[in-house]
Amino acid sequence: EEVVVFAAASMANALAEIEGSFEAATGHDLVVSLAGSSALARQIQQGAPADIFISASTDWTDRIEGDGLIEDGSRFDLLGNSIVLIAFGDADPTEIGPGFDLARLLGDGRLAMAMVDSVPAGVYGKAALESLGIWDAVEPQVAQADNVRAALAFVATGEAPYGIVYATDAAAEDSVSIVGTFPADTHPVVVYPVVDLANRDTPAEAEFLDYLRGPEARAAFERQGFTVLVD
Amino acid sequence: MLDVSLRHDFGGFSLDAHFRAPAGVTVLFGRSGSGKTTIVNAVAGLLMPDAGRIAANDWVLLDTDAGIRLRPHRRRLGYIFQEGRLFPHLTVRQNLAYGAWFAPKDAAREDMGKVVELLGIGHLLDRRPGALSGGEKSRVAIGRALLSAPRLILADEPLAALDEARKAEILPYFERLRDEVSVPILYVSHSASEVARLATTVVALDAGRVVAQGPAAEILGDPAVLPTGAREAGAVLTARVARHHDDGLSELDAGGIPLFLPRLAQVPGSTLRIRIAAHDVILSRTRPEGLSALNILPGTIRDIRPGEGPGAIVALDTDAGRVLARITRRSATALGLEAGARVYAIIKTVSVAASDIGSGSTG
Amino acid sequence: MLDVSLRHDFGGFSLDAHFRAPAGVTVLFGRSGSGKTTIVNAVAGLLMPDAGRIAANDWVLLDTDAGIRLRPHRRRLGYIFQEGRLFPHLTVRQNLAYGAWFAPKDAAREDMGKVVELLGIGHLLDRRPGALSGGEKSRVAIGRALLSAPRLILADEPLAALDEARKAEILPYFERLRDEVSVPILYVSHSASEVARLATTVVALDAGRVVAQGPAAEILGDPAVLPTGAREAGAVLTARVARHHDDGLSELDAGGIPLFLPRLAQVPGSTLRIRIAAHDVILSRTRPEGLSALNILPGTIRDIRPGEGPGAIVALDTDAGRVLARITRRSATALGLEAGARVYAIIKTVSVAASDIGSGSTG
Amino acid sequence: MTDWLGPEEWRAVALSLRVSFWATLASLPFGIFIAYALARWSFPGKQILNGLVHLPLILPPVVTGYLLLLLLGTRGPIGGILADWGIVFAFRWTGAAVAAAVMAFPLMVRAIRLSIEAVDPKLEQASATLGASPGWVFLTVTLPMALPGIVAGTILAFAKAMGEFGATITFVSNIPGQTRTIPSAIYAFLQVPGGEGSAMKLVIVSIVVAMGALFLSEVIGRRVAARVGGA
Amino acid sequence: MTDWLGPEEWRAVALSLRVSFWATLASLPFGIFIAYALARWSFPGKQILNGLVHLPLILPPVVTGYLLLLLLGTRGPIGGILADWGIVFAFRWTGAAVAAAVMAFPLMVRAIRLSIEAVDPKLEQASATLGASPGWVFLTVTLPMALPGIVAGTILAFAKAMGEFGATITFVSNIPGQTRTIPSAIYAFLQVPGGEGSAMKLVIVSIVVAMGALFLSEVIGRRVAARVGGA
Ligand SMILES: Nc1ncnc2c1ncn2[C@@H]1O[C@H](COP(=O)(O)OP(=O)(O)OP(=O)(O)O)[C@@H](O)[C@H]1O
Ligand SMILES: Nc1ncnc2c1ncn2[C@@H]1O[C@H](COP(=O)(O)OP(=O)(O)OP(=O)(O)O)[C@@H](O)[C@H]1O
Ligand SMILES: [Mg+2]
Ligand SMILES: [Mg+2]
Repeated sequence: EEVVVFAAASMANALAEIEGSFEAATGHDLVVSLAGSSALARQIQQGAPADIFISASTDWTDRIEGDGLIEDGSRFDLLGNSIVLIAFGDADPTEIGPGFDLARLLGDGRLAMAMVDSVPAGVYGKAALESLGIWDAVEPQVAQADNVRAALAFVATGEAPYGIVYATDAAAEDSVSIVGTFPADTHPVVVYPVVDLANRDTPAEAEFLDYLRGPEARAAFERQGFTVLVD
Repeated sequence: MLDVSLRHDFGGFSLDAHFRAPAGVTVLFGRSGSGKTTIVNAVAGLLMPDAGRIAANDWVLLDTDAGIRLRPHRRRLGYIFQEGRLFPHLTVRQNLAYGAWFAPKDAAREDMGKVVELLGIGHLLDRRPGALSGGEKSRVAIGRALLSAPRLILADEPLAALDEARKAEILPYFERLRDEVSVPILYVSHSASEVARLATTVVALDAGRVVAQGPAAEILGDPAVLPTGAREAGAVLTARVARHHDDGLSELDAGGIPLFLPRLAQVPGSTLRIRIAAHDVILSRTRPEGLSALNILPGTIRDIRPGEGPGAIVALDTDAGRVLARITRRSATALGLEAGARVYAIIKTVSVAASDIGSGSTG
Repeated sequence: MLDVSLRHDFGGFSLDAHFRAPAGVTVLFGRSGSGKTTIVNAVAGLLMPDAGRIAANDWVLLDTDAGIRLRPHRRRLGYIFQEGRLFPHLTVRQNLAYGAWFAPKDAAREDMGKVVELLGIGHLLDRRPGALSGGEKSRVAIGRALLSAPRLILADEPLAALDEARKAEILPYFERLRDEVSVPILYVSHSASEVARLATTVVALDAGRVVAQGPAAEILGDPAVLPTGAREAGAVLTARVARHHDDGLSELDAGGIPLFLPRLAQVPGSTLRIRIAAHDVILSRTRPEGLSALNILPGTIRDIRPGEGPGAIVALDTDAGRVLARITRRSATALGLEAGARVYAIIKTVSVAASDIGSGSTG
Repeated sequence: MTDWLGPEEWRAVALSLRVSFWATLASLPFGIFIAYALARWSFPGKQILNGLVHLPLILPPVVTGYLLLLLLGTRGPIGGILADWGIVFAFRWTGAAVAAAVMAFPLMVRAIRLSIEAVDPKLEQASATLGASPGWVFLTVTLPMALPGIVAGTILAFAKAMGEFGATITFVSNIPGQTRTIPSAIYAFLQVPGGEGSAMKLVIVSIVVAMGALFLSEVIGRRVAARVGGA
Repeated sequence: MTDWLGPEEWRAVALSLRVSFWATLASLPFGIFIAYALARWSFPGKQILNGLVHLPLILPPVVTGYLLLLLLGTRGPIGGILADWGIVFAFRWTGAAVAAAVMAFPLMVRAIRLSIEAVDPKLEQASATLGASPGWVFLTVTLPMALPGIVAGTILAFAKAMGEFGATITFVSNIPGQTRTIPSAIYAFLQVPGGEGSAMKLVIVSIVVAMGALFLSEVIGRRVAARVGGA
């Protein structure tokens, strides 16, 4: 049987691993469509044949839920992530806290972020900077990318000296180093909510949702640097 | 029957031409820019005149008043364009065959092989127009039009790019179309000898107006209406082939008077038209002796019209028909020529070029 | 001096032509497809022949052996193309002015106004080529080439699309270029009278080979080498204008013999070339009387060459020079003509067309 | 991934070829028709048609994809009607082909239109006098003479279809085997750490394919031009 | 947003116009040159040049943007050299123009090339015999005769530049006033639930602008064609 999962593109690696083991374990066929959460959500609104939706942010899930497109009670937060400040090349790790003078650090360089009003990583980053009281100082120097990976690329190529990305992305890139992690209380929690969509119901869906909570999935997610929020 | 009445304004040039021509070849004659191609385009349907009516044998192609405007492809024309307009992406063979695709299956059709041979383009069939010489293109364009089984042929200076020898080969073909196939032909030409041979009717144009029209003999005999001047004046005689002689001459009978011409292809008994250019005729008061010229026609002077410059056109009635002679006024005075005088017209056998002899027609 | 030696293979057509012509107008004469345009294109540099050498007055345009291949724009040519090739995006005026932009500032330059008037294109200056008639395009193309201050003029059938009257107006202009401006001219033509008037040298081509070359008088006098046949044979006489008469005739002196021609523009004393077509000459054993023909030249028969068909070409030496007469063999026999016999050549005044009279030259 | 490319990637390559091929082929008749109409006719609304054709070029691809989703989705006004007839584009490879075709259409039309405009109307007139009705004139003169532009336009459209991403992923998502074309696969790879290598391989494949098509079109174009060469 | 469009949006519109205008204008000479070379010369590597020109069409825009970042970034092989001369593209509107130009280039070249190929070489020959050197032949015959295609290519490129998103944001990010073009702004709106309305306004603006350009090009094209009309 086929299970169609619409998932935020940043989960590609983890889902690729899980797909293999899930199919081997259950004999079902897992089909994963990876795109930006907004695109996926809109497609679901337009009747996409998806069974499961894993978003990178809560607001699109809220929207789907508001439209009555999800199975009641099926929503749960699967993964968490943290956001970090990265620098091109080697950098001294610093504690990020109130009074952190990011503006001085930047000089006239750019701070690469995902879009601060629309892409989740950017929204979280902006919230963190605001709660630290340094947003206004650095705002003119923010270079916004359409996704986290593009923001990372700016730093990785040295185009921007600093950037704010997910910890999962920062870990895998050799040419950047993590300056510091934004304290979890400076921004809304980074969560990846999972929902079962209310179009059709098959046993396979349930099996997959269970599998996501299971140990194999946990291991796969953790290998990619995610925090698994279910137990 | 071709009935054409057109008004069109180009801004800078206005056409206002009306003529009605009997069956056969209607030649449009006139200087460069006088509107010949414009008329032909209107007949072809490529130009929509401001107002007008065009009919061929009661078949109305255009009547702006009645709102009839036949589309070009319904007119079944063989248009030989002044600039060739061969299809560059097709071979010569395909160009030639093009019109036949669209002709009704039962249309009278020329034989491809025959036309190809006539035009001398057999060795070019597999080439594309890009690799043809100027004259070769003209010939293919002629072939393409002839092979489309047309109900009306439009020929816009079809022979201009050809040498005399090739012209002499192709002209008889148009005559055959006129006489045997009886396709009406609207023909544009600058050449008086082409006109004389082919024309049933000549329409002389100047600046978009018809300045004269009528049978070829009449128009060509009147230097005043000839747009190209007195140089082209001449008479057209009708004669019957009497016999062919062994020394390469053919003897004709023109109203009882023998005429000797270079050997003709026509069989004895057939009727011919012969153009005698006025400048080729010498007049004598006495029957001349010891001259190399073989044809001597006695006649009576009908009138003497002063021509341009030092010349005069003497029209004389002979048993063979009206003959024109262009001589100097000085000679006319010296010989004491006047209306009613008896004179002899002397015409060299070889003065009558092959291109001036056409096979018989209604003209 | 024009020195051309070319070999080129098109596959299906091979050109192997060599000729050397003195200053003046060199006319390429030959049937359609004989290679005329190909030669002109090679001289222009538009066709790179397989091998060859082209030089004009020691100025080497091409020498494949020496590796010299002057690019077309360095050749300073006025090429009048067979197909016009006007620039469609430029007005007539801009087309005419085009060549002058690139000519050296000190080059001898024709006057625009004069050329425009000569060609009768004054009213077309602001139009684009798309709105011109066929003959108008030809005339603009001629003007464009003439106004580019060329060192060599290439004219590929420049007058083919024009009527006789217009031709007669434009021909003298080429003569002037030849005689006064002394631009070498390579001229393609099918018309014997154009050839006779203009040619210093005639190069007769057939199937890509030079079959005859020499002074115009010589080539045109030999029907055997004339690709277009005996019809075009004729003699070229040189004469001096003696006086103009009041009755519209001009009297010329050709080696002491008076010739009467329709009024000429040249002043008394100037020298002319006159083509006397062989088919326009009548021979008589006795001095004829009472004839309308004004010009009678006594002479001695030099030889009689049988021509094509029933004709023969009689060459006779007169005081005016060599005159050719094309008569029937029957007449020759009847008159008992043979080499050495004394005869009179009779030439009508009006037989000599304006297009057959050229202003004097080295020919 | 035992091989140079894994089976997933080969599927993407095969799909991209199929999508681009059909997108190009199916839009060609429309492209020729509209190009001809724009080149030779004048009719009310011509400028609007012209604008509509160009729209996909002007709009960000995401917007085009979104509009397609709204119009042709199973709940869309057109998609709904088509769905009743059993024609479904949403989340099928056919939908990917539609997206690619729409995005490539302006390029195709422009190229063909330019070539049609370059055909000398005098030749079309000559054809008409020889008895060819407008349809035959088009088929026997205009079309063959415009062939270089048609080939160019087709190949341009094919190349564009091969590279189309934004509209495709927004309209039909990124479902392996159905709508995951090469660009979508590249996107997925680029969204996760360490995916660059795999992405590069797919980039190379698409370059090779497109260069092949381009080379072919040059050869055809040269042959056609040689035939038509010089009037 | 007191007005119909907020100041932010107007900035994006102004920037898009500036970027597209300069992208088109600056690439025009190159476009004409390369189109001419491809149309009329044969030289070794011609197919490679042709392929290179088409590359941005074939590759997903993100990849093109990424390659631009690698090449033209301040630390890139070309960007480094340019930076020494004081020419910096990164995060500047000039970089956005470069990205737009690169993406639009294949369209421009194709259109111009087709038009140049349609110019009868016999007219160029005639020009040469009249003394025009190859450069003058080009300027006085080829160029004016190819004008319809040049206009078409230019407008096509302008339209494409107005719609360019993927490569631009990947190469120069999304900095208000510097690199936030209309498409970037639209994208940002579309990322958040409920942003469709604001996005639509910008979509309308870009449609209006591009239609205006298109209409202009039609008028120019018709005038040019009327001049050249019929040889
Ligand atoms: N590109 C080509 N490829 C093959 N054959 C050609 C090519 N161009 C010309 N020819 C052939 O070469 C021969 C000579 O052509 P050319 O144009 O020189 O003739 P021409 O003497 O000018 O004839 P015309 O009086 O008809 O213009 C012709 O038979 C023609 O078919
Ligand atoms: N499209 C046009 N716009 C304006 N004037 C035109 C147009 N086409 C032709 N003319 C003018 O109309 C007149 C007649 O042209 P037409 O082509 O009928 O002449 P023609 O008698 O065929 O001359 P030719 O013997 O030179 O071919 C010319 O003066 C020409 O300049
Ligand atoms: Mg005409
Ligand atoms: Mg020729």
